[in-house]
Amino acid sequence: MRWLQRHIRPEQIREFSLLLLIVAAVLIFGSMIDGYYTSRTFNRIASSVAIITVVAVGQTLVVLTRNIDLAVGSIVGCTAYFTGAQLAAHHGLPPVVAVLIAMALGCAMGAINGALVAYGRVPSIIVTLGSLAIYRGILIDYSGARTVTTDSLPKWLIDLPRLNFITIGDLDIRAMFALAVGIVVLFQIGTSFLNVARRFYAMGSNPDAAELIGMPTRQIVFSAFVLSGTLSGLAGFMFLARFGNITVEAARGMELQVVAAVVVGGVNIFGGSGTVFGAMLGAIMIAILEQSLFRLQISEFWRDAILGLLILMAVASDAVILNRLRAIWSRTELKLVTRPGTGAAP
Amino acid sequence: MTLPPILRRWEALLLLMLVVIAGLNIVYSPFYLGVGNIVNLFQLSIEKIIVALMMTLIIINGEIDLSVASVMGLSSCVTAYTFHAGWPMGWALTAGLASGAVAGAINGFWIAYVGLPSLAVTLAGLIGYRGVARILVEDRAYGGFPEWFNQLGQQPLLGPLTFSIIIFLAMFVFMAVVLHRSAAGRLVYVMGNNVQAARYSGVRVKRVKLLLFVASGVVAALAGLLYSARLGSVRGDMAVGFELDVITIVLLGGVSIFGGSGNLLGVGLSILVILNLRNGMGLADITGNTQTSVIGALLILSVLVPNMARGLHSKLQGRET
Amino acid sequence: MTPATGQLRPIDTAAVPPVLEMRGIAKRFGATQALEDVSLTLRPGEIHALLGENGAGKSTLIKIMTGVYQPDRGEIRLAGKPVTVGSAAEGQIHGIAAIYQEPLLFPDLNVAENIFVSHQNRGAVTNWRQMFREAESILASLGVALDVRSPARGLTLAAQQSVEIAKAISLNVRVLIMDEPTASLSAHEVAQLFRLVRDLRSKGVAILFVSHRMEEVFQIADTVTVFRDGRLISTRPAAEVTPQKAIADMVGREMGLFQRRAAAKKGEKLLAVRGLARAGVFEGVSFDVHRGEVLGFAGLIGAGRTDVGLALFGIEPATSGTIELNGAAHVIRSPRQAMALGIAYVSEDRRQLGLSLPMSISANISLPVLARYLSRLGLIRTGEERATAEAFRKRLSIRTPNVDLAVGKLSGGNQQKVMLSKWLNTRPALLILDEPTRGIDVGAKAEVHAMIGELAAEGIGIILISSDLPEVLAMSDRVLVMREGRQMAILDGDSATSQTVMTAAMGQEMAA
Amino acid sequence: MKKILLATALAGIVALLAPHHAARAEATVAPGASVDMVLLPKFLGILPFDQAHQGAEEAAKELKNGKKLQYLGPTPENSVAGQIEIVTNAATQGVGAIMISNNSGDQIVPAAKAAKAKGAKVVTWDSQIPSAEGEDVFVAQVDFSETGKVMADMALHILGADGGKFAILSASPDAANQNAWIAAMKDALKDPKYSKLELQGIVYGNDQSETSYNQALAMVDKFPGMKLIMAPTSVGIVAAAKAMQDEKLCDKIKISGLGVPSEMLAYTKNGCAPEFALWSFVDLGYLSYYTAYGLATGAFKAEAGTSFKAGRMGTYTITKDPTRKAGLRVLMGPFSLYNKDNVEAAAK
Repeated sequence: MRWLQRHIRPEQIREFSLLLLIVAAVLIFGSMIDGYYTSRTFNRIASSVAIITVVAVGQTLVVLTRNIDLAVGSIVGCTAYFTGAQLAAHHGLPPVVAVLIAMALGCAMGAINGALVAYGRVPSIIVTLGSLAIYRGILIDYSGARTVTTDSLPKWLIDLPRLNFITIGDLDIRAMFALAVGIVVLFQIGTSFLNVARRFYAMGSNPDAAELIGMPTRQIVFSAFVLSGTLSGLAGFMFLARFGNITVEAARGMELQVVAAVVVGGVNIFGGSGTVFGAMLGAIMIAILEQSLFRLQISEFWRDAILGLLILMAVASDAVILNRLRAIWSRTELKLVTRPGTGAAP
Repeated sequence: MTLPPILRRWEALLLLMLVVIAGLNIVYSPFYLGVGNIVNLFQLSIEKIIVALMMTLIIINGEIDLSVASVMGLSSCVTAYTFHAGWPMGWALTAGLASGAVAGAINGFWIAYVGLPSLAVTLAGLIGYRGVARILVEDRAYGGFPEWFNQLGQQPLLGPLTFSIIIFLAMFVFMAVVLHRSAAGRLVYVMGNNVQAARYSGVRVKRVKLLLFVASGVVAALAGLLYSARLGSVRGDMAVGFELDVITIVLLGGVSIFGGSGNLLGVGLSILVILNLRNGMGLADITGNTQTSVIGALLILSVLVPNMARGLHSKLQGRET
Repeated sequence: MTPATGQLRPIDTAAVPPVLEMRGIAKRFGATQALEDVSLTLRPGEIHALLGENGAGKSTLIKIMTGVYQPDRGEIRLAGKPVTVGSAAEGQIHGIAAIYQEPLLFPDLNVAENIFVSHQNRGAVTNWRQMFREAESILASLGVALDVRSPARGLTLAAQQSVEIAKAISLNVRVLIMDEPTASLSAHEVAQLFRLVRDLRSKGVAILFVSHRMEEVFQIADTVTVFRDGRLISTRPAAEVTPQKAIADMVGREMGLFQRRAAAKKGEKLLAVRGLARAGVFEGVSFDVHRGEVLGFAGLIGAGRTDVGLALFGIEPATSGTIELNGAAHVIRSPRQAMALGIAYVSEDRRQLGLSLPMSISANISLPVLARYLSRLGLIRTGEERATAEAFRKRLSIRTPNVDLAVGKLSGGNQQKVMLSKWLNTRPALLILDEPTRGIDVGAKAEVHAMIGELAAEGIGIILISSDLPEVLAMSDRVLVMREGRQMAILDGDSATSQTVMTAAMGQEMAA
Repeated sequence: MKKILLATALAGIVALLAPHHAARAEATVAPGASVDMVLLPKFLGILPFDQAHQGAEEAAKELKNGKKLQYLGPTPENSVAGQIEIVTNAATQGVGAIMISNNSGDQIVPAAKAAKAKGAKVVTWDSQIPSAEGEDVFVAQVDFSETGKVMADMALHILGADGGKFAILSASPDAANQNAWIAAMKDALKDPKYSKLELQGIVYGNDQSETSYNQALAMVDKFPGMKLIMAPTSVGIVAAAKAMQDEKLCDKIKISGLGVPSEMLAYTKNGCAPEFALWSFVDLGYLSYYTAYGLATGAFKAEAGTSFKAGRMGTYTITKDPTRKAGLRVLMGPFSLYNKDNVEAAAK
């Protein structure tokens, strides 16, 4: 027990508990739905998770710094549409360039948000509530009500969602899912080991202290928004590839899905703690609930009510478990501290 | 920071915006000053601004309620469903209000007694309560309410004022008194500033928080019923997405999203600013997406410009901030 | 306490070239001249105490040294060369670090990372294994047993302080500024801290030490500088100063250290506690409090004194044992109930647990008994509220232009007086004071002490929880000593000395 | 866009849908009047509504209206409240006619009534006011009960004589026209002719591409044995087709419904969506404008039996709306059915 307590923190157990919840959910649904354990179920969940996850990674960084980015849905929609329009007009555009266009556009939109929050000192919820409306408004005007259609897009893009990264037995791991997982791994490692990225945690944990020890707090917040925008841009590209038909409505309301994933994934909404891996688990949890509920033979109209309930349960059980663990941990810590200097006391 | 104190006040800025917008409206639209138009200006957003009053208290308390629009839908659907199941209208309306109280109590329980973040709980409520409304009405639309109900929502009751507008005005006064003069209002602020200090002062913080969310549910339910009366019929998508407009109004009113500060005067002015802006743009034939973009920009600029002015000012004073 | 250990190793400060020189520093904020022509010299291996009341300019000087503020005039020389310290980061590069009264840790980062987080050149990648190892070895050298992997959230103030010191050590500082580092430490912890500080001194670090506790200053300092009203009043070797002299410099007049409170007439029994316990936190606490009596609670930080207070006040209710008030048994489950029984608890943490800083003085004072100020319609009678606040302002001489001012704008001492007013306003029979003088200056401290005496004389029973041992000894009729959640002894006024209390607090059982 | 009438088994039905010709004297619409007119789509940013706008502008030019046509719409998330606001503001400004593609069901009624009380003519197009209150006339693109038959016929045609299971992917549960069409289809299915067709359920994609796409995929799992997805929404049908194509399910599950040829081209050609239907939104806008202009200038009244000439589209008659309990309609028609033979030409 002591060893466990030394090496595993409650925060890690939180992710583990979410993982357990996911396994439990899969087992429960598996017993209720015929033919649940198929590669198709996996693919459904994996592909619907892929895009949300990429956005949720960016959102996690923003939330870590005690901010929130509600503009992500609009950024995904704008980049999907704009990149789609460019590809429709210039079929010869190399894939890499298309991805870069999407990311650059997302980056620019994120940078505007970030500049307003970090340097304009406007609370992030106000900035992103505003830019949520503004970006969408610009898209509606820019689009001229046209829809980007699948057949106007180059073939490589249309085939992208079906591209397999690797096939294990029955299981096709699609490239887009692999990409999302890759990004999670990259950012998980980055936020664990890169000193620059650890600043997101420090900044969100205690902004005053961060300022006092000379961290560039504004730059940190700014870069969180830029990364969130850039990842949303990448997600916009993935969105374009997956859905092909992009209207001005694209990804409307995605911000709520993303925030839900981040919250269920155990990222503290008040900053400072949580991981991108947790956010991905949150996205997976919600996708499993959504996809599985649909397949149960219940009315279409019951889904939202049950989904709301399950999200609440996920958050609540997670919080209760975590509180218990924290209490156990801090009790032992208290004992440690009440005997300060046991090692060297005279 | 040696700006004249009056200009430092958020409310002064809002008042200035209001004067400019109203001035432009008067100059550019001959229809603006009509009594009918002024009534319409309120009437078209009346439910949102009623909910905004209660949301002000919730945000000052340091919480947020994202589920209000879904509760509006829920109460409408409960009322419509029970009415069509043969209940008398009075009981159906009571059921609608009760559904709001229950929804608010559920939110409040998880937030106050279990300690979950309100953002997460009410996000689940946003999805879940809408879901319950959907279960009740499915793809149907319910109309055929008693004539008095529809008239209450649509016809003037007192002079040019409709029932909803009277409710709003009464609630505004009531909320202003509650928030700024009553013990309850004091506790809302104290808890928003420092919930621990409140607890250590013997404030029953859990109970206050629970009651606030119940009140929020009831007010949202009331607004939903007023909305049904105004529209004369009920569907499952009643008031979808209203929460963003409501929160926008409150934040533009100078209420800090972190709780503890803000007042109803600011929110009242913010309501007037947004309503007049929308009305003016509507009369100028400016479409929906431009309207929301303009309000989005206004929201950002209203915080950014004073910030920059302050920054510039202190730079001119030769001091670092 | 013998204020002599600091002078055991006198050094010839003039012989060593200074590491840091501040020359003619001035700083103005709006209408306030925070610092005027201040010159201060720190030498390697010197512990330099900085004394002054709150608002005397100590904090501003520290912030200029660490690069948080820029001086309007004057220069800073480091090892003889003029430098500008543009930011805290630059300060660190120059080898200047500060430890504050309230440690500035990152609660979500673990202990090790907190120690190394401000290292500018720790490379791009965190080597956790190495970091844990180094953190452990630094903490071990400090004689502190802390889990370096645990997040800083939930650490006690003393533990946080140790982390801050470890941080400074890891930075290889040349100048270490300690701004009231002992304010939240108990005597034992202070002793341990001083061992560390002397250790640093022998390594040639210059230490600027700010404290309100006079006996500590004279225990450890080599040089004493006194500030008043933004000016440097005197800098003298510690051996040439007495506490009385220093205080005279600070306040501009002579003043005694702690006046021993004249014992009030003991009234009838007010509170009887028997076998009180809260599972896993404290147990077996039994004591009486009489009207007009001050019962001191002494012990180390974390010994469970505050927890007993919280149990009596119903915040963290006791799980077993009995509480009798005026002869009637009560089970106290909530602060409201405790207040109804006439118990008031003045928290140790006025910023987090005590006051609503952005709200007015009068609103804070009326908060616990708001019901008293309601009209028949349920509205607050603000006039009456203000009148109450005015009365307390006079009675406790709270220094403020008016009672509508936000509490957050007051100095620490005045905030503490507002806290006291707030709870006196509940007209308590039993007043629990938890660290009532932590972090406030000498003048305010004396005022609070006088107030305690007055209240006891009025017949209020007082429980005084304090880590400031001389304070407990001077103020209390009897002293209850706790250690690791258990009651060790109750010492009578005469038998309570620093010797006996410390012995009990360190774990030697004694007969009560 | 070119319409092609198919001379298939549907020819008979299509004939029924053709314009009714003058029973009474035909009113002529005089150009040159100055009438403020507002064209109100369900929301902005969707192609069919822009096509309708284009048609209305064409009519405005022909009729030499001295006032500019206002094309005003709400944003999609604010459609109901936005439509009510626009109608109310238009009434305040005293416009002559408002043309509404109603997304608000009967909830628009009070606002529409108020507008009528202020003297505006209220013409609905594309999507009607279910109770017909507050509405002068509805310009119906096609006969709604026929829509049900057309969808049933397409389903039978695609699935063959043996029939099979199918499910519907609709817009939102609150879309009045979609609900009317689905109800009509359920009615039509009672005909023994369609006895082999089994409707498994209705699912909603909220007229959002991604939701519709995900719903279409989920339908595959939810409805075992499903052979066809019928999507009476231009957004849903494309999304469903793409979903089936992406999952390589086009052999097993076909797509049909109402769609825009330019968006459906690829799927019709590769066999994912062998057959679908639509009408011309340009014409719908054109006809709506003529109707509203005629009513507002007093050229004719909104009464059953009135005929009028609508420019290039010929003569139309106002009749009682047989698909609603009350209300008048102008029936445009006809359906155009698209398959791999004609879709390419229509997509141009």
